[in-house]
Amino acid sequence: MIPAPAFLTNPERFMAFSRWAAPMFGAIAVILGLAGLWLGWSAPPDYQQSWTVRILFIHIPTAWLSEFAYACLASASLLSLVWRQLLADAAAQAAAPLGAGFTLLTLATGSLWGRPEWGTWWVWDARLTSELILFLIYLGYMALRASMDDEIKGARAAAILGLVGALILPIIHYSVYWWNTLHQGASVFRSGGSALAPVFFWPVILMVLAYTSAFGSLWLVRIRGEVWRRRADAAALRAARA
Amino acid sequence: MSRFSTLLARETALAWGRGGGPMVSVGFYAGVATLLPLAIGPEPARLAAIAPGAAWVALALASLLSLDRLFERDYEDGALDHLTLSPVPLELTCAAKCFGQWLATGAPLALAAPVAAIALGAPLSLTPLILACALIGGLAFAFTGGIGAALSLGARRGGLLTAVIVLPLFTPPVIFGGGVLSAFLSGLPWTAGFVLLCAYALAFVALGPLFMAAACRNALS
Amino acid sequence: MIHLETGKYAFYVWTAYGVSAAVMAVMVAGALAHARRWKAKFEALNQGQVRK
Amino acid sequence: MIRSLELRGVALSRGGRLLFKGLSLSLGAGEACALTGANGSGKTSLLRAVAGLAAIEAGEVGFGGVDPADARAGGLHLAGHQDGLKPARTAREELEFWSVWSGGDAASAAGAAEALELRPLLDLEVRRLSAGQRRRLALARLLAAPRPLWLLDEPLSPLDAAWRERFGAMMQTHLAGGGLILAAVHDPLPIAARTLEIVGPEMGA
Repeated sequence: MIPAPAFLTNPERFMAFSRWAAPMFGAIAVILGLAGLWLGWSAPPDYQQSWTVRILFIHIPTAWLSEFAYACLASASLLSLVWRQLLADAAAQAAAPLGAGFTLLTLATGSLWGRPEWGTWWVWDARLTSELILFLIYLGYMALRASMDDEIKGARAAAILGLVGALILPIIHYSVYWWNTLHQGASVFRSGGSALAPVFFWPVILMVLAYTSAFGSLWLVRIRGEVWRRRADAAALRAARA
Repeated sequence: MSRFSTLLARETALAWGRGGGPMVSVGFYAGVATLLPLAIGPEPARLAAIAPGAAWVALALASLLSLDRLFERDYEDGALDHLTLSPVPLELTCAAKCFGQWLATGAPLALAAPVAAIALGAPLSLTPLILACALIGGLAFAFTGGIGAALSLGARRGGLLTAVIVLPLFTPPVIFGGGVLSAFLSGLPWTAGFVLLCAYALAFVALGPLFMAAACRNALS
Repeated sequence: MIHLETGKYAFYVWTAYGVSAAVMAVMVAGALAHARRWKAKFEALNQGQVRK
Repeated sequence: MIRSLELRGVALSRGGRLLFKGLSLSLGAGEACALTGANGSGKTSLLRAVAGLAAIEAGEVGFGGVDPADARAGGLHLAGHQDGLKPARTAREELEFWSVWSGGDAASAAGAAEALELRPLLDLEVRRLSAGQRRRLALARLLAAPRPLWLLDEPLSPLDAAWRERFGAMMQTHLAGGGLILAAVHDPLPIAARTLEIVGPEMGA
């Protein structure tokens, strides 16, 4: 077995750990979020981007999280597939809806950010397009989970799909950027942070940390839900046979 | 090696289905290509602009549709058990299935692609290129689609689920193929895109069967 | 101090924050409800041993 | 070349539910064993576990020193309820494919067809055959490509009395040649065989 810390491999220890860890991460998220927003909003309006930079405070973190959540999903899938960790399967299943949620948020805030500049609600910009395809991957993962009756087979099939997604994601990113340079020239987002005035550097960092710990908290809560679901299924089986 | 060639012959024959397989796929392809002008309007100028791209997307959809019986038939009637209990590794068997699928329906679709493109207004000069792209792209669609078909074994609504799983895997070949065709028409260099399309197809000819075999073993257990 | 007036882009900024707050709220509520529902279901099935 | 089959303390579950545990069996060359037990008790799952298609929960499946992967690649036949024959293809096409695929060839396929009196049916499409004829076509695969271990799942059910007798004789010759048979059955096998009953989750040590 891999020498992982006990709370990662043993459901009992994980439930005890997450009982206090989930609210803790939630609190951290709120504190950092408020600090980030307060810092970001008290800075003088950045003249070039005027006010839309304030949307970036809530766009950049979700864009990062949509990828990070998939990385968590894929590594949990690998753990569940190779080392048959039940907890890892619960973690992968729990990460999918959150990742999809953050991807949706990225798309929404991205189009709102660009709207004043583009004049339209959606532009087939390289980053937004690959976010959209990432959303389709989350959808495919959740659809596969939802339509497999046998839990155990469904878990392994989803783990395999999780790994296929991890393999294809960088290829999709590359091909979308290649497609973008072919058809449109420069992308709308001038390579994210670098065009950001230094005064906004810290607020963005704080917001990214806040959102990441929010994800951590939500993920733990959802994994607890998945553990309870598996325990309920086991109890139902026992009751059926008793 | 005789086992593999016998298997490939069987898979191709099954996918060919006495002409039924390609007929259905090409029929669907022609159907989609016919719907487009009905929806967009017959003006040649407007149609010609989207002709190569539309022909390419319709090819991807047609390849997708001819996939759902790739593993399901053998899974349901028990043949997959016997195909697994053999010295030929399951990965190779899955590759043979996808290859047979490509030969029986991918190739005829590739022949139909130039016809559809020209019907929609693409210039005749595009024919050799779209034929080559359709052949290589068909290979990519078959081997990525095979992953979706294997993963959705034993699932409800298998065919539709395969499509939802597989469409993200189709985006790179759709991008590369579409890019090659539009670059060719506007006189830009198109070889880079074509090489990328070939690289993608070969990558999944190599990697796809690994995922398919794992998915089949999971479905059989 | 905090500059709340956001000029002509006020609509987009506030909509973005509103949408974000709403979606985050749904995600938090969904996660909590999911955990609570299955815990209750487990305890109902298990009556006896109530585990943390 | 499989000389024996050992099951030690095998436990098997399906869909999260424990079927049985602690099941042990040792089968030598030339021996047959009949697996009995209620429907759904796990007979088919055990055959699939021995064939390596299903994973076992605990215990061990040994093939007398032969590496299990090699044993399962070419050393055993699994004849299940489903015969895996394609209705639209002719009996000849199917038999010859499965014969070559399992290690035989066209000649051995013809020999097997002869032994099971399938010659007149070979040019018919499989969907035109009766259940008994389809089962004989599936069993012909066992003769077309000789493999030591036969895992049979209710092999005789669709056969009539005469054919049960004749297939019994074929099983006898298989055993005489040093083969092994593990068959899940409801009614007794037409040959001498030990029996192993799968009672349920509480069986075993």
